[in-house]
Amino acid sequence: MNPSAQHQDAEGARLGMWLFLFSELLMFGGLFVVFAVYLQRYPAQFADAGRQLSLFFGTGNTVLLLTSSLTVALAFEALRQNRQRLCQGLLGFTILAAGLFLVNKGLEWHAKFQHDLYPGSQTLRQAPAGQELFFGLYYLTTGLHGLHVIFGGVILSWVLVQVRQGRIIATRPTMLENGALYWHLVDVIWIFIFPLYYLLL
Amino acid sequence: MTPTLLDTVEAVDKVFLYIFGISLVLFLLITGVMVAFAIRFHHSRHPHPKDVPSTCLWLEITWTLIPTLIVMSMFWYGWQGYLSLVNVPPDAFPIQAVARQWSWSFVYPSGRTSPKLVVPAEQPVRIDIVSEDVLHSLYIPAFRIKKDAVPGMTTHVWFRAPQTGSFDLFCTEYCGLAHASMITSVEVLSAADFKTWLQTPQLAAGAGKGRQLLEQYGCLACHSLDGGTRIGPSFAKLAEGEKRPLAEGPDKSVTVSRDYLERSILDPGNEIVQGFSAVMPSYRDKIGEQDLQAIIDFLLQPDKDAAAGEPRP
Amino acid sequence: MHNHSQHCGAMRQLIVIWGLLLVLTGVTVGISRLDLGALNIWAALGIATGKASLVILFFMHLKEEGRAIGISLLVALATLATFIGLTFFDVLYR
Amino acid sequence: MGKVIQMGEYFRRGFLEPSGKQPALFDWIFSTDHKRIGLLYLYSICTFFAVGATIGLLIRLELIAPGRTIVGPQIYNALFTLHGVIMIFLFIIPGVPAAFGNFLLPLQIGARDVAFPRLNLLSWWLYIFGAIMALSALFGGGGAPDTGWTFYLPFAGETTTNVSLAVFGVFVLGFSSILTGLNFITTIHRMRAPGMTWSRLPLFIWSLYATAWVQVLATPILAITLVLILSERVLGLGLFDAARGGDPLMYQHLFWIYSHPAVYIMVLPPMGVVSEIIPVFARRPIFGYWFVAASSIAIAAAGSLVWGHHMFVSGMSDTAVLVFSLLTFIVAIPSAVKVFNWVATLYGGSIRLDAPMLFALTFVLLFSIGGLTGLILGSAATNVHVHDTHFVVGHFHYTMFGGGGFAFFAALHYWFPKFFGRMYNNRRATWAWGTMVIGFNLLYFSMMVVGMHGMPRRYYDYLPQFTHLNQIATIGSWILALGMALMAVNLLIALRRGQHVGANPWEAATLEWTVASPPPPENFEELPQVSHGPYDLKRAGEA
Ligand code: HEA
Ligand code: HEA
Ligand code: HEC
Ligand code: CUA
Ligand SMILES: [Cu+2]
Repeated sequence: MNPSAQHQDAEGARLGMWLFLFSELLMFGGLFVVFAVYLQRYPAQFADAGRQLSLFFGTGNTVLLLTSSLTVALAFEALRQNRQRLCQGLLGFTILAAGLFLVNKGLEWHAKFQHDLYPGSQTLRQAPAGQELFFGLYYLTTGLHGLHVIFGGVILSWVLVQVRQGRIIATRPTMLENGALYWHLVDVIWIFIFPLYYLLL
Repeated sequence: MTPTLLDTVEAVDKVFLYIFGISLVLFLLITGVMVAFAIRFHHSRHPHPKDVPSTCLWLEITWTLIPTLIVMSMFWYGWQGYLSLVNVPPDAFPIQAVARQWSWSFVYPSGRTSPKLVVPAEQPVRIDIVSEDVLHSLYIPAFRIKKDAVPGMTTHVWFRAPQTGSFDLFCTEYCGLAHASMITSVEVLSAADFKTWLQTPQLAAGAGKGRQLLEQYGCLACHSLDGGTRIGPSFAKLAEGEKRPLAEGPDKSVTVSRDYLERSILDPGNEIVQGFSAVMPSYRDKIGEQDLQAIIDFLLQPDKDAAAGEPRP
Repeated sequence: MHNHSQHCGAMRQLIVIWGLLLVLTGVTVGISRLDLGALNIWAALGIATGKASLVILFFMHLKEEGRAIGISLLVALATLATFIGLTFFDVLYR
Repeated sequence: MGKVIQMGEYFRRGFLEPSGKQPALFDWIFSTDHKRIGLLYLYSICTFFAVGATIGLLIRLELIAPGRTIVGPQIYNALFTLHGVIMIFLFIIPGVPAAFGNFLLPLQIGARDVAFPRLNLLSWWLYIFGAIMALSALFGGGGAPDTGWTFYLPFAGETTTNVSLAVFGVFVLGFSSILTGLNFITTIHRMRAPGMTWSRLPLFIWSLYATAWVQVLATPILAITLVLILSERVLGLGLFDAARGGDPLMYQHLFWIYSHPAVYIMVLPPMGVVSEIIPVFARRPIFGYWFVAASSIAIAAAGSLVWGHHMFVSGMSDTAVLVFSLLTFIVAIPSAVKVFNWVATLYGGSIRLDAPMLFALTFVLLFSIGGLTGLILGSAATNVHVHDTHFVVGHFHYTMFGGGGFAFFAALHYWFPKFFGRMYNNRRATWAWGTMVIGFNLLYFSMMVVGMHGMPRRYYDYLPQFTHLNQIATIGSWILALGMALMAVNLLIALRRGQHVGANPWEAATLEWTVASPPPPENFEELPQVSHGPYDLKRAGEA
């Protein structure tokens, strides 16, 4: 008898994951509280600042994340259907999308830095207060989100390895399922970041 | 009765007595019943538990509803009292309080400034509070008033002192090293005395001016004039040509000169005097050139305490 | 167990949802280019909520979960909403 | 030892026995057994508590007379900051839930472990890691943090002390707390033994359940708040800097959105402990089971809405003062319901005043004092006078120490025989209790009075008129320390030499008393089939 016998409870594992996602949601929620307050205080300056973000990168990344969200959901479906190769391919694509998202984000930040738009930069110091606050929040929020993308990518890579090694299978899909849930959360949060930061008028 | 007709002390104390009275009765009741049960039903006296029901809807409803009513009355009474504290009587005399690490200065409509809060008796005064650096809080226990000084905001309190006297004024929002010494006093003068005080011109020229500026800019919170060491070195012994050992090393030192004093005030992060730490804020952009020169003039004077003229109340 | 056509149905459903999400993304970009005043932000948030609901219900299979998770999701969202709401009692009336 | 351990033998060995396969220390710090993790928490929490309490004594010593007594302002400011951080984040928040909750949750619901044993171990490691990080802030170059446990900006953004390190440590501690919370919720939902319906759940479990929700939903706000402090210090974003358009009050909102609910993380599990102990020692089922259970949920819910009462004089809008004052009073109602039901449980009982019961009843009294003074703070008018004075300090020591702390000691005395299979000396425990009660009230009651007279908190120096009361408080702190030392010695002796006890020394009816003391590694040889409520004392010892 093994004293630390693993307790297999797929539904319990999912419940735990959801609870974790709630806490992630509230963590970003704290940033949204601050955003809401400052948006209310400086609507025009927030809009001015928002216009300086690149709609191209924003929309592109949105499409990328939505698609990767689809592929990871499909990967789970494929696993359920015992189509291991398809599952691996879809997972691979998702991870690739995560990477691409980060590359885009990097390019976008780089461009901003080029335009002297970063915390404490000369331009921002001279800009109206609301713009500086906007960019402060922008870097913080997208930075934190970017960290989640990295974590998500790492988790999914690990899941991919486990699928390859046959440790995640149709009857024991929990790891893939929870990894996918995490990835969807990253997507859901971006769904809110996108209009709030990129589409202000 | 409009709430503003109450004095601040009355407004707070009535609510306090109300809540405290009810709480005391409830507490004694609960303790009494608990102790009584513990004695009456102690196992030595009552070896077998009674078989009484262990739930009773009516009781539960009663002891939910009654506390609800009690606390709602407490809330409402407290809110009324609070309104008295924030609704300033229209005839209140306006004074501005400037908080900074770690001193207060009070600015009067006439432009006169004072490190103590001087107010007339019997007349309501309104104090508008601002902060130059971090959070502080203006607290006068005798009048039950308190409000934070928040950078970027003006907050206010009001009170009416019924008679002349001297009362404590504290900073109650933690603001760093010398938070505990950010204390001054309220001096309540009779209406006539207050009028005279207001009109007495502040020492305007010469040495008196320098000393007054030190007060105004809060230097004296950290520097004494009598040789005592506070957060910073005393100004008493400061004299041209003197050597100052610096914290950087045993052999580093600097000679006191106009230039050094200017650097010390505008750029205090460098050339830290031995035995002290770099906590002095920079006064660049805060002190005008004229005032700066006046301060330095004063600091280089040999006998500062005498030169400063008599201290005000 | 499910049979094969059900499985294909599941995948097709996911793809349809994805299509919807892309359409909604287009809509939200489009609307943001119109000047609706204060409505803009509410429209943006409304659409975002719709998109998030799609992801949560279908991609994250909330539809198939028991009640516990659904209810607790609502609790979490309500909590966040009250945090924001109560903060505005200060911010709006200061 | 043979390769195959007989099942029966395996279940006769308590979980404390070493496995013999690796160094004993590894047996513990890598164990996923919830009981061992519970004890790991217990030991670490007690250690940090001893450190925090010693700092408390130093604070009191400095305050014995006006002026500088033993330390100067810089060190004093660091002392109360550290005292606050240790007591809040290392002692009272994890105190009852992580130590006793971990040990008892699976036992009380009839499970073999928590839902995620490895995550549980990770929580403990994060706790230790965060604690070390927060404490190492003491020694770094900048000097110990001097912000108070509230880390108010803008000061916390400007001070040159090691605030960032401490803040990061607290961030890690927050994670540990979230993981414990989600583990408990999942366990309670998924792992109850057959027959353990929600209406048969012990009230301690109900309180843990309510607490866990607060941990999961409020702690993330603390995390982001700390990130914001770091971003202010490291990146200079200026989000709360008035000169750059930010709003310093927003920081306070964020901080209290977590930290007020946190006070219910501190007090709900203790309330659960008291709800377990009172029925057992009164030999009566708890009065109004459903109301006590529901009030835990109500406190957790309403308690999440009142944070603004820490900001009545902060410059917040008057409308917000109105709303938050109203909501604050609402929290008092479920607390009152709990107190009345506890007292009613005593009626008609056959009361034994053993040490756990004494501590539990003292909890009720001290918490009542703390709570009732909370009403004075919650009322907008009176708050203005006493805010940030020693009155508040008195209030929160009554609730946290008189409430949380005394319940922690009650739990320690109640479950000690279950944890270790040995009993302490009850007479000595009673003496310790009496000394502590006297010292405690001398200490904190004088603090409240001196606060009413207007002595501000976080003052290392004070005006002469406050001297007498401060001296009484300091003397009280020594009496209290004496009592605590006696208690500690008593328990330590019992650990080694206490009399062996059987499975159910108190004749209680919850499931943990149906297994051996100390319990076997997997708790239940066979999962119990629960057939009665947790306070059905006539069937004590049956499943
Ligand atoms: C365990 C911790 C704990 C608990 C349980 C509480 C409980 C309560 N607290 Fe306290 N509080 C703190 C810990 C706690 N507090 C801390 C740490 C601070 C300061 C933080 C800092 O600034 O550093 C603080 C500060 C604080 C303030 C801000 C003070 C200030 O800085 O200005 C306020 C204001 O409203 C307040 C109110 C309350 C209220 C109304 C309750 C209520 O929940 C109390 C409810 C209980 C009762 C009412 C008593 C029991 C009932 C009866 C005896 C029956 C009869 C009662 C009625 C009929 C009403 N608390
Ligand atoms: C649970 C929380 C908790 C506990 C238990 C305590 C315990 C004590 N605290 Fe508390 N205190 C806080 C939480 C707590 N404190 C907080 C949050 C603050 C605010 C900080 C801030 O402003 O930022 C504060 C602030 C604070 C102040 C105000 C400082 C100021 O504003 O200027 C003072 C002043 O007297 C004080 C004193 C004490 C004392 C004397 C004890 C004593 O009761 C300690 C006595 C106990 C002992 C001496 C124990 C001896 C024990 C042993 C020898 C062995 C133990 C072993 C086992 C248990 C097995 N504390
Ligand atoms: C927050 C406390 C504080 C305040 C307020 C403060 N100082 Fe200082 N000051 C110090 C400290 C500490 C030192 C020693 C360390 C250093 O050299 O920076 C110092 C050093 C000095 C010196 C060099 C003294 C010497 O003996 O060489 C001068 C001159 C000086 N301060 C002037 C002023 C003036 C003028 C003001 C007000 C306009 C002022 N200070 C306000 C804390 C303060
Ligand atoms: Cu200024 Cu405290
Ligand atoms: Cu609170």
